[in-house]
Amino acid sequence: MRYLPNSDFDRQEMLRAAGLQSEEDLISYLPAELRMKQPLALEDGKSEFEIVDYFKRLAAQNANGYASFLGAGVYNHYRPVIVDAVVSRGEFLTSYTPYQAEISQGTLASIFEFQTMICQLTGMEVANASMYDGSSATPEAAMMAVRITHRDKILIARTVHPEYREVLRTCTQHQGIPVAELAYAKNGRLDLDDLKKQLNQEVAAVMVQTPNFFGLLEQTKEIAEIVHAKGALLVVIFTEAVSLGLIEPPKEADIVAGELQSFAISPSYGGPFAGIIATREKYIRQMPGRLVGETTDIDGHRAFCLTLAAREQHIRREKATSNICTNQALLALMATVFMSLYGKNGLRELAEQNLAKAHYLANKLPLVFEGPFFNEFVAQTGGRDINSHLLKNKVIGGVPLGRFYSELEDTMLLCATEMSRRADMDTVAAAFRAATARERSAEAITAND
Amino acid sequence: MRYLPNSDFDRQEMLRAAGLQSEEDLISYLPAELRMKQPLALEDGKSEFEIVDYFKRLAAQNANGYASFLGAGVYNHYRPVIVDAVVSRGEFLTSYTPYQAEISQGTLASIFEFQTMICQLTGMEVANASMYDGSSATPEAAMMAVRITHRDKILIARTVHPEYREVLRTCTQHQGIPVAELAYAKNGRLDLDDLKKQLNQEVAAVMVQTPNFFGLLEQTKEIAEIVHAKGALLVVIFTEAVSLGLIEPPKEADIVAGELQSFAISPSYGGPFAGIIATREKYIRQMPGRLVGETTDIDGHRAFCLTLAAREQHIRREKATSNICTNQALLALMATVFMSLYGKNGLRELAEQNLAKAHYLANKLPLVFEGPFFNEFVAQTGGRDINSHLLKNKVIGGVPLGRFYSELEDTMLLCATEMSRRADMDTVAAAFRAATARERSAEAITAND
Amino acid sequence: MIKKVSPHLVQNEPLLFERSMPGKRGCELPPLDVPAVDPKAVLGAENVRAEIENFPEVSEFEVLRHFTRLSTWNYGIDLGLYPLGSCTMKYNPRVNELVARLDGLAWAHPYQPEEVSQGVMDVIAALERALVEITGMDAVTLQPAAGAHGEFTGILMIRALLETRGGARKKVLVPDSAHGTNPATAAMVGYTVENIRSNDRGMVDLEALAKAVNEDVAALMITNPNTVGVFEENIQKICGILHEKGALVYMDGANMNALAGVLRPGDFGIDVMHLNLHKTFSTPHGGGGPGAGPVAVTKTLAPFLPGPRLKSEGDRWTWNDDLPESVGRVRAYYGNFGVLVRALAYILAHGNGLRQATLDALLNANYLRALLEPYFQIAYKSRSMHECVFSDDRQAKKGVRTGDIAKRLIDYGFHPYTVSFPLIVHGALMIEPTETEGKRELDLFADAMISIAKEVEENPELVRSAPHSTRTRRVDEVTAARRPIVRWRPEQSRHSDSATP
Amino acid sequence: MIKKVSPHLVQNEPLLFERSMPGKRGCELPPLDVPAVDPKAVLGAENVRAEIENFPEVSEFEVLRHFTRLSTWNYGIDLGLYPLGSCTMKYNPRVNELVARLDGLAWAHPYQPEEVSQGVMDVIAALERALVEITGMDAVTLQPAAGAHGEFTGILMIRALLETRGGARKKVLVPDSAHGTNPATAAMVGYTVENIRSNDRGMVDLEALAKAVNEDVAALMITNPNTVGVFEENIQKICGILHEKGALVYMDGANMNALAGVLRPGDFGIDVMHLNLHKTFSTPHGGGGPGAGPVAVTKTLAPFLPGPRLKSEGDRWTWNDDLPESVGRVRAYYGNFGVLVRALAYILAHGNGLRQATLDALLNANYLRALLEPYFQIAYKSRSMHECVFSDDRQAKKGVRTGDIAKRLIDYGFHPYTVSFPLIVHGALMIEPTETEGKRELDLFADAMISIAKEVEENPELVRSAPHSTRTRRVDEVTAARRPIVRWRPEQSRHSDSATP
Ligand SMILES: Cc1ncc(COP(=O)(O)O)c(C=O)c1O
Ligand SMILES: Cc1ncc(COP(=O)(O)O)c(C=O)c1O
Repeated sequence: MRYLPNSDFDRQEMLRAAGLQSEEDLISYLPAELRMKQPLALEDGKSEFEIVDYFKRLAAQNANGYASFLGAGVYNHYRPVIVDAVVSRGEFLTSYTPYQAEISQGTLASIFEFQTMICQLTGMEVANASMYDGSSATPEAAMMAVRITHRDKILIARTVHPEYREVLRTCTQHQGIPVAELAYAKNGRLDLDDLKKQLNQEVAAVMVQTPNFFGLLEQTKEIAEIVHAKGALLVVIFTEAVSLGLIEPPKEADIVAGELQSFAISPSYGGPFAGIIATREKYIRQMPGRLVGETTDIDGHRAFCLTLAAREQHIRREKATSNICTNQALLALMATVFMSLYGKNGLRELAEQNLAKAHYLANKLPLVFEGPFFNEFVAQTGGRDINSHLLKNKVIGGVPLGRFYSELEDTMLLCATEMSRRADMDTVAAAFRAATARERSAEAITAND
Repeated sequence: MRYLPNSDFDRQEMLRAAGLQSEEDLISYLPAELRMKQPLALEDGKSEFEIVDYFKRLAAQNANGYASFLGAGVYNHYRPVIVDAVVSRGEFLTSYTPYQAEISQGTLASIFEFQTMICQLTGMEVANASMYDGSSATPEAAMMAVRITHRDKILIARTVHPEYREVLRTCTQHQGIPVAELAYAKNGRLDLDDLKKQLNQEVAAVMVQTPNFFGLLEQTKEIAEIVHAKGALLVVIFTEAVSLGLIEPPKEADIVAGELQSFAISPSYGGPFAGIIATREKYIRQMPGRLVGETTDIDGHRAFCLTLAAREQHIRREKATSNICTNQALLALMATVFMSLYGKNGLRELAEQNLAKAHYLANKLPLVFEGPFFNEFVAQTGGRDINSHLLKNKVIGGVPLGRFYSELEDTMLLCATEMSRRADMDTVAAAFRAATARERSAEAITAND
Repeated sequence: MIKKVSPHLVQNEPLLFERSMPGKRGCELPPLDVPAVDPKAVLGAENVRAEIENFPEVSEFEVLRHFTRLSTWNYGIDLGLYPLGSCTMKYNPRVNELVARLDGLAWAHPYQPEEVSQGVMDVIAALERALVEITGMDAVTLQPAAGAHGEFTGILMIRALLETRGGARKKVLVPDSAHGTNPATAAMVGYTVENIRSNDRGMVDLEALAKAVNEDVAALMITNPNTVGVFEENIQKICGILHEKGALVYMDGANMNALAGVLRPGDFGIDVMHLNLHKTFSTPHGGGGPGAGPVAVTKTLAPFLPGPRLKSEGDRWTWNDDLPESVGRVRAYYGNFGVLVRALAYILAHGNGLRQATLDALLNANYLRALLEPYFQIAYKSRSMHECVFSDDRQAKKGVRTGDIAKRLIDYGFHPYTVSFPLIVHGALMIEPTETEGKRELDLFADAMISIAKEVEENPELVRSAPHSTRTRRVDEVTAARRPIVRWRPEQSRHSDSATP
Repeated sequence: MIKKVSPHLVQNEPLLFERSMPGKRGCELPPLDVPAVDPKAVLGAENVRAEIENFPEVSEFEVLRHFTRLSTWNYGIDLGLYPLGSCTMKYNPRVNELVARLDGLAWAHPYQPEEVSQGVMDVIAALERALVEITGMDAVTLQPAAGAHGEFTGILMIRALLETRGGARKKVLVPDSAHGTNPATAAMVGYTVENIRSNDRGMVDLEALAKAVNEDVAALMITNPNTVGVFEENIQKICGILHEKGALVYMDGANMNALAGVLRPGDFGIDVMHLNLHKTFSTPHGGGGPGAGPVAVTKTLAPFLPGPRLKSEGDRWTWNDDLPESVGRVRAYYGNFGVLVRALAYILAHGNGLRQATLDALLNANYLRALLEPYFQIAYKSRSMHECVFSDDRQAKKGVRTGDIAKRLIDYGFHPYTVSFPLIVHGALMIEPTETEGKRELDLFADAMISIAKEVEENPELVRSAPHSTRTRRVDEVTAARRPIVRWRPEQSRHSDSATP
C-alpha cells in the first residue's frame, strides 16, 4: 500500500528484533473472542486516481457555478490564493499543537499575530488562539461569564443565529444554567424593553449578535449600559467578521465570541471554521482555549510559547475552563493570512463593497425591517416561491426564515458580498418583481371573475 | 499595487538616498524622444479575483471533461498529486539555475537523481539535466552527432514525429547540414532497404523514433547494426516515455533524445515539457545542456554541483555545444517525482495498462499497419468524419494523419492510456462501426437507385 | 552522533506589525459594479469605526515571504518522525487536500437547497457507513468538531438516556491514566469525576472499579488501548460491571489506530465512543486543528444523537430535524465537513486494507520498544499496542527528566514524544510512531534515543540545556505565564532580539 | 553582524536509490477494466525489457518527505532577496500558478479541434497583443522556449530575410559585454562572431562599431539596457549604422524589466528582439526553467515568423500554416503555453501600471548602488537602470574575489548576485534587486555587503573560506569536472558522508 513505507522485508526484520514470529503475534494475545474473524466489509483500497474521480463525481452533484445569496453565518467571500499557498506548506499543515516551542516558532508567532489582530479588530484586550467555531464559542462565552460573575442565568437575543442559540441550549441544559431569550422589536433589533424586563441580579450574561441574524446592527452601547448597570456581562457575538472592517467594534462588550469563516475559510458545507473568544485582560484566566504568549529563550531572544496552560484540561482536568484541546489552528492561520493581505485599508474597502452591494440589492426588494444593516437583510416574499424560480436560473436565493422564526414565514434572508455580481442581483430583483406581477395579474383575474 | 512592496514613503526615502528628487529623475537622462509620452494601451491592473475569473472563462471555452484519444507526442496520463505538492514548494519553484551549489543542493540532488533515472530507463550512460522538449532535443542530437563524427549529413525516418522533423529542418537548414528522410515500409516501420540505400560515409547520424509516430516499435537493433557498419551514429528518439517501462531500452543507440511529457507533465496545449539527451560516457563533452555531478565540499561531505560547464555558452560562447541556457528544470523535477512514485514495478504496470487499453481499442478498429505497437496505432476511417460525430458526444477521437502524410489521408492516429475508460473506447468503436454501417446502407441506397 | 540533521541557516522575520508601512496592501478588489454608498449615511456615523489601529499594511509578496519564513521555524511530519504519543501523527496524504478543495465540495453552503447538495450529503452518508463498520457500533454522528467535543456529545447522550431512565446520576468514573479532556468533559456535562486507579499492569484495577460503581455512577470513560498503549484485556468484564449497575461505558477512541480492522469496540460492550479523524484517519493536524470527533453509539443511544440526521427518501438524501429525543445540536451546521471529506478519502485509499495499516502501527511501536527497553525504563511490562510508554526513572537519577530528553531529541532532528503524560507514569516518555514511518526512520530515532541515554550518563548537563542547535533555544515558559504578553503592542515587546530585524 | 538569518537544523536525506527497498511503491493504478495482454505476445519477447535495474522503489510518503527535505537545502525568492543580475528574480505571484492549472488550460491537447480550443487560442492572442504594445514592435511569436531559443529564432529570421535580399552574409557583431547565449546563437545559425568592444562608459563603442559594420555583417546583437545595466544612449545611431549597410539589429530583451512602460524598443529602430517571460513577466524560474522567449519583430520581418500563426476567422481563431516565407517551426506545437498563461496573468495584474513596476525596479537598483558605491568599485560611472555592476578591484587587493564575497553573502542569508559576468568587468558583482523587493530587505543586503567589505579588510580569510554556516560548505567544483560522476551507481559514490544516512 502506497502509504505504508515498510516493505515485507522490513517487516520480517522488525518482527525478529521485537522477538515476534509473525504479524499475528502482535495481536494473538488479545482476547480471541474479540478479534475480528472477517475482514472489514469495505471495498479494496483505491488508487489515487479513483479517489479523485469519486469525489469529482460527488462534487458535480452539488451546486457548481451558481450565484448565491445565502449568508446566515456562512459567507461567500473571495479567498486570496496566497492563503492556500501558506497553509499547504507541510511545516504548517503537518505539525500539531506547538507544545515544543523550540521547533514550533512558526506556528506560535503566527498565532500571536492572530491574537493581536483579533484584539485590534474587536476592540478587546486579549483573544485566544481559536475555538471550534462561532456556535461553540457561544456556550463557552456563556460559561465563562458564569465563572466570572458567579451568577448562572443567561439571556440571549432571539436575533442571535438560531443554530448558535440551539447549541447554547444543548450545552447549558445539564449544567443548571437557565437560558432565556430576548424578543426583538419591530425594527428587527433587540427589544430593549424586554431586556430591561428580564434582566436581574441573577443574570451572568446578556448575549447579542451584531450584525444580528437579520443583518442589522444592534445598539450595543445602549445595551451595554443596561447590562452593566445590573452587574451582568455583555457578550457580543459576530458571524460576519468582514463587518469589523467598517463597523464600530464592540468595545463595550466584556466578551466577544465570533466566527471567522469570512476570512478566507471556504464554506465547506458548514465547516471547519474558526471561532474566537476575546475579552478584557482581567478575565484572561477564565478564558477557554489556547493562548500564545511572548517570552524569551535562554539566549534572551524573543520567543513565543503556549501560556496560561493552567486554565486547560491537560493541566487542570475537571477544573479546566473548557475541555477544548484540538481546535482550529490551520483555519486561524488562513484568517491570519487573509487579514495580513487585506490589511488596514483593504479590509475597510472590502467591508464597504459588501455594504454597497447589499444596499444595491436591498433597494430593489421589499424589506421587512428598517434598521441599519451590513450585508444581509430580510425581504418579504409574500409567500411566493421565488427561490425555486431562481434556482432554475442557477441562482440560489436567500434563506427562508420560516424554518427558524415561525412569525417570519414569508420572508427570506439575503446576503450580498463583494462576490455578488450586479447582473445576478438584477436577476434576483427581477424574480421578486415577476412574482409580485404574477400575483397581481392573478388577483386581477380573480377580481374579474 | 499588491506586488510592489515599497510604500510611497519608502520611495521618497530611497530617492533621497540615491540623490534623486523624484521618480522622473530615474529616467529623465534617457533620450527624450524615446521616452513614452502615453501610458501603455493596456487596461488598468486587475485584482486577483478578476484574473482568476478571466482565465476561468477562457478555460471554459476549451474541451473540459471530454474523453480524448489524442496522443501524437502529447499523452494523457494521470498526474499524481504529490507532484504538484513538491513543485509548489517555493524552494523549488522560485529558485534558479543552481550556480551557487551551497544553497542549491536540493535542486542539484534532484537533478542528479533525474539524470540517473533517465540513464536507467534508456540504457544510456549519461543524461543531461533537460532540453526544452523532445522536438528541440532532436536537432541538438543531430548537431551533437555532427560534432562527434565530423560528418555532416543527417538521415531521419519519416516515422519520426512530423513536427520534430520540421524543427530539425528549421535548425539545420542554415548550418550546412543536409537532412534527408527515410521512407517507411508497408508495415509502418522504417524501410530498412531505403536506409541501406541512403546511408553512406557522409552520414553523421540516422534518427529514428520508437515507438514511432504511428505507435509502432522500430527495429532498433537491426537498424543499429546497419548504421554502425557505416560509422554513423544512431539517434533514437522517443515521445512516449511510459513505453520505457516495458519496452527494451535502445541500448544500441549512441544518442537518445526524448520527451518526458508523459511523466506528470500536463499537456498544457503543448508546453512546457521536458526534453532530454542521453548518450554514452565517451560523448559527454559533446552533450548540450546542463549536467550535475557529484563531488564533496571542503569538509568531505557529499555534494553536487553543475559540472562540465566548459561545454556551455556562458563559458565557451560561440564555441559552445549549444546556446541553451534556461531549460526545463521544474518539469524535469515533475518527471523525477513521477518516476520516484511509480518506481520499478509501478512504471511497468503503468506501461502494461497502456498496452492493454490500446490493444483493447485497436482490436475493435480497422488498423492500417500490422507491426507491434505500444499505446498508439493508426486506424482507417475510410474518409468518414468519425471525429465530428464523437465530438458531439464529448469524445475527442484521433489525430487525422492527412495533415502530416498525404498518403494517409483517410486515417487517424489513436492513443489509449491508463486513463481511457472502457466505455469511452466502446463509444469510439461504435462510431467506427456506425460510420461503416451508414456508408454501407448509403451504398445500398445508391445501389438500389 | 547526530546523523539525521545538519546545521544550516533559516531566515529571520519580524512580526507583521513590525513590517507594516502605511499605504501598502496585499490584496485588491475589483472595481465596484454598483453605486458606492456612504457608510455613515446608511449605518449612522456612530456605527462606523475609525481606522483599525496598528492593523498591518503589507504587500502580497511580503505576506507570502513572511509566512514562508515562519514556516521554516516549524517541524512537521513532512520533515520527519513526529512520535507524539496519543496524537497519531501519521502521513497526511496530499490527495485528500485536493479533493477537499474541489469547488463543488469546498463551496457548498450549508443552507443551499438539498436538491443541489446530494453530493455533499453522500459524502456524509458514506463516511457514517464506513465508521459504523470500522467501530462495530450502530450509528454515528459526524457533528463534533474534535475529540473533546465528541466526548462532550457522548456524555451528554448518556445523560439524556439516563434521564429517561429516571435520573442523570451524579458521577463519571475516569481512570487515572485518562486524557485531561475526559474529566474536563464530565465536568462540563455536570458530573463529578471520580478517579479509578490503574493496576501495576497499566490497566484499570477491576476491584477498585467494582467498588466505585454504584447507582450514582452514570458512566465510565475508558480509553482502549489506554494511554499507556496497553489493551484493557478485561474490557468486556469492565463493561459488565458498569452495565450491571445501569451505568454506561464511554470509550475514548483516540487510540483507534491500534484497532481498526483488528478489533471493534462494538464487540467490547461499549455504549458510546468517539473517534479522532485527525488521528486515526489522517486528516492533517494543522498546527493544532481542525479535527473532527465523530461519535458512534449503540442502537439504544441512537435516538439521542444530535440532529439533524441524514435520512434517505427514495433515491435522495434529506436532513431530518424531527428527533424528539435528540440532545440537540452540538454545533451549527453539520460538522467539520472538510475534515470528513479527507477522512473518507483516507478510508477509501485503504479500504479493507486498514488492518495492515493497524498491524504496521503495532509493529512499529513494538519494534521501537524492543530497541529502547535496554536503555529506558518501560512503564509497564504489559504488551504494547500502537505506542510504548517509558519512564525517566533511570535518567532522573542523573537529574535529567523526560522534558530534557525531549529537548535533546530536537538537536537530533526529531520532534519529541509526548512528555509527562500519562500522569500515572513517573516522568513519562510516550512514543507513538504510527504505521506511516519506515524502519530507517525508526532506527535513526532509536539511535538518537540511545545516544541521548549515553549522554545522560556522561554529560547530563548537555541534555539538560538542550536544544543547542535550533534558531530558538530553550524557551522560558515560566516568565511567559507570570506576566502574560498575549498580543503585540508598539514598543512593548519583551524581546531584545537583534536576530529578528 | 549577521541579522538576516540564524543557525538552525535541516534534515539530511539519502538519494532515492539509497532509500529504495524491493516491493515498495508510491503510486497505484486502478484495476484494469479491459483484458490484460501478454507483452511478450503482442510485442515480441525481444522487445520487452527486463526490470529497470536499480530504479527506485519507495512509498508515497517517503517520496514526499524526500523532496520536502531536499527543498530545505535550497534558497528561493520566497525566502529572500535573490539579486542574481540579468535574471530578474522577482516575485512569482501564486495566482499565476492557479490559473495555469485550470483543467481547461492545463489539459488542453495541442491537437484538439479548434472549435474546443478557442479559450487557449485567446490566451495566445491576448498575450501577443500585449507584448506588441509593450515592445512597440509589430508582431510577436510565442513559440520559443527560452531566451536563447528566442535569439536563435530571431537570428534565423534575419538570415532568412537577408537571403531574400541577396545573401545571408557572414558575420554577427556582438558587444564584448553580451551574454554567452548571443555568440552561441549566432554560431548556431551559421554566422561567425565578431566582438565589439565597449567604451569606458560601458556602452558600445560607436567608432569600433562603425568600423566593423560592412556588407558582410548580417546583424548586431545588442542588449539594452546592456549587461552592465546601462542604457545604450546611442541606440538610434547604432541602429542607423547597421541599417545603412543593410544589416539588422537584434535586441536581447533580457533586461526589458528596465523598460516596460517607459521606453519601447520599437521606437529605437530595433528589427527583432526577444523577451524572457521568466524574467520580466515573472514566470517562476523553477530551479532552471521552464522559460519562454517570445520574439517580437517589425513588419518587414513578420512574414518570416515561425508558423503556425494565429489568424482570426470571423469570431473564431484558427491556426494558419500557409506561411511561405516562414523560417519554419522552432519547436513542436505552439510554445510553452503554461508559461504564457502565467505571463499574461502577470500583465493583467499590472496593466498600464507596468510603468510603476519598472520605476520601482530602477529605484531599487539605484538605491543599492548609492549605498554600496562607497565600499565597492562601480564598474562604470554611467547611470544605472535596473541593475548595478561593481568590480572586485578593491577587495582583490586583499586576495578576495567576487566569488568569495558571493559565498560570504550566503552566510549573511542572501543568495549571491551574479558572479564574474559580464566578462568586461574585472571580477564583476552584478546586482539586480527587481521591483518586488522592499526597502527593508535592500537595507539588510547593503548592510551585509558593507559588513563583508569590512571583513575583507580585517579578516580576508573569513571571506575566502565562506560559507561557514550552511549544511554544505564550499563545494569542490574542480574535482567534479575532472572526473565527472553524473549518475548514481551502487557502491560508486564519491562521498564519505556520514551526514546523509
Ligand atoms: C486519549 C485522548 N483523548 C482525547 C483527546 C482529545 O481529542 P481532541 O484533541 O481531538 O479534542 C486526545 C487528544 O489529544 C487524546 O489523546
Ligand atoms: C542578457 C541575457 N541574454 C540572454 C539570456 C538567455 O535567456 P534564457 O536563459 O532564457 O535562454 C540571459 C539569461 O540568463 C540573459 O541574461
